[in-house]
Amino acid sequence: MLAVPFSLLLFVSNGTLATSGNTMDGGWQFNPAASLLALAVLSGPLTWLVGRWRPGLAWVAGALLAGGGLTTTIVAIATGDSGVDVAWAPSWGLRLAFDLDGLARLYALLATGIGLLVVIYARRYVPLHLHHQGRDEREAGPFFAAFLLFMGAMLGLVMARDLIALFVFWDVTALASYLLISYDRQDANARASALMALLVTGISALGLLVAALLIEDRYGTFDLGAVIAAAEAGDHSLGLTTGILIVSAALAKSAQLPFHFWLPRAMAAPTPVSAYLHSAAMVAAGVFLIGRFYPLLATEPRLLDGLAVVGAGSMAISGVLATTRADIKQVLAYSTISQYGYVVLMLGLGGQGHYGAVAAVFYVVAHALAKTALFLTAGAVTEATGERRLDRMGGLWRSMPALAAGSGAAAAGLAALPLTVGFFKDELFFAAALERGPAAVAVAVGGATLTIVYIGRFWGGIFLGPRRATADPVPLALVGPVVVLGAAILLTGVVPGPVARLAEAAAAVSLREAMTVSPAYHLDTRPENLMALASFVLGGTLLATRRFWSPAAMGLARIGQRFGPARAYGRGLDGFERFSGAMRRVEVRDLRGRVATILLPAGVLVIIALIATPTRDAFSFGTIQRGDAGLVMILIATCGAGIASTLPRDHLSMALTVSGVGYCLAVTYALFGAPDVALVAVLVETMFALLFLGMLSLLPRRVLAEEAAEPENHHHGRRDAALAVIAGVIALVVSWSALSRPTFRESVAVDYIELAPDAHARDVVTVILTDFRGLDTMGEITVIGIAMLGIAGLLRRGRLR
Amino acid sequence: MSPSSRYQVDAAQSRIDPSVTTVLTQTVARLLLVPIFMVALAILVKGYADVGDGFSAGVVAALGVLLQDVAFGYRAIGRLTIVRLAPYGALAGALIALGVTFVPVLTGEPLLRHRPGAGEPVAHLGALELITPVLFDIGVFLVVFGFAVGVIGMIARMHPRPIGPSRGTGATGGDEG
Amino acid sequence: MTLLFAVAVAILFGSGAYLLLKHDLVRVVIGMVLISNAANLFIISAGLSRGQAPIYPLADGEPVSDPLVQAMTLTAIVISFGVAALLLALVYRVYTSHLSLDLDELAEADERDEAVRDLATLTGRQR
Amino acid sequence: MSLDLTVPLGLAWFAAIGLAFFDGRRAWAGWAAVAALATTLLGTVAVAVDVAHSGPRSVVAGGWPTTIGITLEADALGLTFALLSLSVLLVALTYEVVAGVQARGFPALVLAMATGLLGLCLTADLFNFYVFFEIAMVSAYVLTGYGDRPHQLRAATIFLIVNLLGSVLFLIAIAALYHLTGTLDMEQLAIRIPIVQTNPAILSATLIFVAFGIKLGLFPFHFWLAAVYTGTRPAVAAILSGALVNIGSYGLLRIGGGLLPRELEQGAPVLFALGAASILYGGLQAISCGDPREVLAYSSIGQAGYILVCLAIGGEAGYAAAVLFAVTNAINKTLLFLVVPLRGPWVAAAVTVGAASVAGIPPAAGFFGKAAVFRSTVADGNPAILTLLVAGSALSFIYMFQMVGRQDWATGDGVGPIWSDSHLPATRIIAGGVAVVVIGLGLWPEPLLVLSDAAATALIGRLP
Repeated sequence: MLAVPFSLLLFVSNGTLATSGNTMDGGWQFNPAASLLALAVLSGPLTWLVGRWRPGLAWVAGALLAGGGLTTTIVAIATGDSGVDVAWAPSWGLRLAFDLDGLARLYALLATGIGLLVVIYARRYVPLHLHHQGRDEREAGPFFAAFLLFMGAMLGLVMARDLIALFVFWDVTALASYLLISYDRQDANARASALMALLVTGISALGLLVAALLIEDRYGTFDLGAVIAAAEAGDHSLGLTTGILIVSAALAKSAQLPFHFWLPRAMAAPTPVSAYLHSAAMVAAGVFLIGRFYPLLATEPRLLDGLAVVGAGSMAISGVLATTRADIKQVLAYSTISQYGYVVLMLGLGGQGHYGAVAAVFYVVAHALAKTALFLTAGAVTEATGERRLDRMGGLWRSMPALAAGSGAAAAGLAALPLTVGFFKDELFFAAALERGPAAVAVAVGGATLTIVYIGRFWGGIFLGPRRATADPVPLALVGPVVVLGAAILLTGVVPGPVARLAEAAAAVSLREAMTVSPAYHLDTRPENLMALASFVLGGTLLATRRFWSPAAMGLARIGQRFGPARAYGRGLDGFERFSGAMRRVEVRDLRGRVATILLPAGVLVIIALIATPTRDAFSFGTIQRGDAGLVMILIATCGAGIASTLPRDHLSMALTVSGVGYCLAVTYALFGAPDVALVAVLVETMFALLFLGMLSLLPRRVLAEEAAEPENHHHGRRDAALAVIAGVIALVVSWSALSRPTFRESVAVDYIELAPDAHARDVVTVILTDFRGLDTMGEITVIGIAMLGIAGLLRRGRLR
Repeated sequence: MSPSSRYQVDAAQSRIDPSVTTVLTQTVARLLLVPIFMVALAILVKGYADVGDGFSAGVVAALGVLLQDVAFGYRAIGRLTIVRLAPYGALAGALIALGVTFVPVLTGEPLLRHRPGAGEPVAHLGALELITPVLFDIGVFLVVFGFAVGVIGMIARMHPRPIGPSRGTGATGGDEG
Repeated sequence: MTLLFAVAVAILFGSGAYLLLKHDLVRVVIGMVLISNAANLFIISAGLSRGQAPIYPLADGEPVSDPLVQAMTLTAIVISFGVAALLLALVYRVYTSHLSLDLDELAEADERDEAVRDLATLTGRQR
Repeated sequence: MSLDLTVPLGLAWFAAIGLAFFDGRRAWAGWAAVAALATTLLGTVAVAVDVAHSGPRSVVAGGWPTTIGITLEADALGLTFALLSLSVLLVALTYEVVAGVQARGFPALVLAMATGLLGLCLTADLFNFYVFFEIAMVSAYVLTGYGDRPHQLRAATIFLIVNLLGSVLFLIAIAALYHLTGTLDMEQLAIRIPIVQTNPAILSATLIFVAFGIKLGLFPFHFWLAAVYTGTRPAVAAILSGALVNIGSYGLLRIGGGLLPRELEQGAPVLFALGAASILYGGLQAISCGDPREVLAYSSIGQAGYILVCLAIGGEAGYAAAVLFAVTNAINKTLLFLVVPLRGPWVAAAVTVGAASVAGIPPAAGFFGKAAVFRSTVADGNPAILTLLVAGSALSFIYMFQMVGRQDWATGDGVGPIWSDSHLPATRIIAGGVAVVVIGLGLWPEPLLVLSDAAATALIGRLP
């Protein structure tokens, strides 16, 4: 990981950092995009190194980096667009092209701001967590490293303009979330959950990669800006396949149906992780991606309709499920799915000229504030009481008033009560729905109602009612961030302008046109207000009558467990494992099988090759000349000896027959006009026979006799014969086919014969061996030397003498 | 009981019976050694003019040494100095051949550039031409001879000592030297 | 002649392959030797000309045997010799460590090892 | 004056034989081997730099005319694989020297393998290719048994016999090609083969394919691979999977793509089918393996399929992708085989990096290997193959991260056994260094991309 700062230094020192958007000219100027990019790449590794050096300081590094990021983002919001554009991999036309535009600024603000709060919270939470699990406190270092890695990846992701760079950061978020969810390594459930999150988000991300490559194939560039420009110029449309791939990746990340199941499982992570990844960052990345590709996706209206359907479905189903969960973090997890269902629905509703995209980003901000606070509350409450189930808590407002107040504001924000920023998120949502007609309106009111029900149940279940658990005092650091967030929700509920400006700037990037929204309280009977009122009344009623309908909701939850995609995932993985296990059992494990599985497919390939090519005139029988009688005889003898060597039972006669083959071959070579080869063949055959007998003499005769006498399995016998025939056929077909061809007119052999006298020799073969092709001989004796080393190693532990 | 020690008992029972060696064969073997080396030398030297080269010469010479094993038994040849040093001879031979191959590179010529070059006059020493390919061939000879003799020697030293009062060094490969 | 050479190569190769499939390691070694022999015979028969030995003085008008395939065969013979010797030593070493030359028994030893490994490494399936 | 391209070869060769004289278990011998190999690598880098500036260089052994003497030629393709193989060998050798060499011949054998692989990448002569190939293979046979445990000996037996069969097939194919064309020089062969009748040419090509398929561990020729990779010591497994495997990919590229392009094209459907089978088979097998080394072994089978698919796609893009994938795959496997037996915080990080790289998750180098394969498939416009690759990639996610999740790499407390005989911090530093390289190449992939493009161009440019 050291290479990270190094490579960054490399391109910074090249002086090629291009800046844009800043007004000052001349001299060095502060480039927020470049600073954030540096943070994006360095945060994780730096924190890791600090953690390795002084585990106790890891959180300080994390807080400083997150704080720096936050400051930079705020500066960027004040100064406007900036960017970085450096060559990265010119061979592929890749550039480190990063734009800190409106969309990026909004998500960067969330990532760094909430990141900072969570780091401060985690500073106390993580040591406590480790303490409960009996782990070493020094293990906090890796936690902050992975956390900051995640934050960095988010920063890089939101700024990336180059599709490959975007994908890189996209996948790093998946990897970082894997590390964070599996932080409790000894917990098998945590590891399985981390794997699930990685598989769902990582495999769907492959679609994004393929989409990026398809886009490059179609538009000839990885630069998103250029692609969008080309698409707007009407050159090409995106293509439905590409669009579906992008949207699937985004929906999987945002935990929408049917990919939603990983998110509740991911609650196995320590609570600060849940607070950050699964409310403000990881799931936000999905809708961010849709926002980023919005101009392209909008070229395919069917995609947007699909988004709306998926969003509405996720919102409804997880909303209902959220009302049935007992574990407080599970309630929040399903709530997140449902809330992002809203966002996706809004994005689906909001094409050109519509409110949806603005509403969506506004919603993301409001939701992030509220949901983080609620998760942090859940963590603090669990820390104080040791409980995670709603039915074992209650009445905690007395012992934890500050927490109750902070999270009350957050719950109100999520429930869209007036005087919170949440009210406006729903107002915009309703406005977007109104543009699309009654069906959308009904869905919107239903969604808002569900939100009120489950969040009311959550907050009320913890803080109101009879007291069922005792709360130990919790450190201030676990309460402070909740209070800060609650205050922020109330503040922006009174002064929503800044949030609206941020949302407008972000939406302008998606919609490619400026949109203005002016959230304000209107005490009149405009439809939005009526819808809000309806949802309050409905929600309140449902909350009061929970006893009557909750069995039905539980039933739905059970059906979901029975037939839902989580089940499919589990079964799929099980199936893979079983299938794999079955394959392992049939995997060939003995040497003979291994040889057979080479001969058989090789035979099949040879036959295919034979059939696929014209065989007419390909084979000739050749002519037997007058002088060839001896050669014919000796070849027949060779064949006989070859077959004979497979027959004997005992090893000694086998050795003798195989030597016979060798000597027959030597005679063949001699008759062939190759006396050198014949000489060597005879000598080598003799030498090998000596070695063979020497080796046999080392083996006990009893073992040899037993081995030789042991009968071969009858079934094997037939198989062996068949495979031997196949092997013979391979050799026959290949050698006959090659030998049948009249040879090329000019052959290098003629040159060798002519040149031999020049090399001071009369024996052409020898001169080839020592001169023309001496390198072969050099190699050959090297092989002999290596074999000698090997034999020494095997027989004498390497000793040569 | 470890595998190797169990094996030793088996192998000891199955060793070649030393009584097959007789005084006559021993004498013949000794006497044959010199002519065999002569033949090997001839094959090596004449390689450029006639059948044969360093490789066959090496095998012939090795067979000559190994004839001793028929005569004296495996254990005896395991103790011969020439057998013990043979592997180093093989490596030295490889170094010689490698030298012939790569020394020309040092002078900026292509590898394996032999001296004297094509068409240049050659000094003779009897039938022997003084050209670098001969040196190369000597390297090959040494490698092959060293390999064959060395490996047989290794096998020979694997043979366990005869049952009964033992003499000599007979090692069984399992222990460190 | 062409077919005869091809058949001889095929028979040697086939016999070698047949021995490779036996459970006795010594037979496997012999099989390897036969297969190498088949390849060497094929290289020689792949020569582009057949006739007198390529040693000067050459008789005029008579074809000369292809010297290149002879050189190739020599190299191949030597390499296969070295490897066969190595294989022999390996077989011997396998015997001393398993006290068996039977491939079935070696496969059983493999399975035992694997069972031990699986027990030791499969700690908790992830779902 | 520029460095002669045979100097590194000679260096490695001298060192291999020179070191064989001495006991490699002594520390000085080990470090001498490391120094020799490092010098060889540096020399090869110097040659590569030279070639990058002034084009391919060649030399004919003995100063004879081409086709008479053996031509050695340094071009981008050969040098890419040479650099890769030498680097992997250097890392593995250093690792083992640090951990303590256990056999007398180990350093010499590694250098011998370096000689073989370097020669193989430099030679432009088909039979000479076989000879260097045998040098590398014989060293590998001996190295597989390194450690001398019963299972290592069994692995060596399997490895030797199966690969010897492959070598014989290759040898037969070479002889057949010589008979058909009357030359062994690759350049001449490439010119003459198109004139040869298809039937014998494609039969020889089939044998060559089988031979390299065995080396590469392609389905269905892979059955030796898992036992061997699992049985050998970590450094040897790294050598086999990171260096020796290059023979397969380089051979298929050089001989398939460079000499027999027509036959390669004719065989494309078969290559696609076998590639697909390999990807799915390796991936599926790897899922249920408990032993990380076995996971890696089956993963290698799957990865071989990717290379085959790239070859089948062919063209400059396909070959470049094959080179890139082969390079990243070799580095990944080296890293993982070396790091899997160790434990510690650095190890946990390195294992994650390696797993991410195999699964193709950025910013690990493996991402660009995967992306290159995907990209060439997208350009080829074959949705079925693209789907297959995505499926294979998904499988690699599953088995790699199941492997990561099964053990506690940071502490090793009670979870799984630790195989290493040595726990010296230095071995961890070496493994960590490879991990840094993997990340570094993932962050700055340009060298890899340039190299693979140049290699593909060199290959295509050679075609007549």
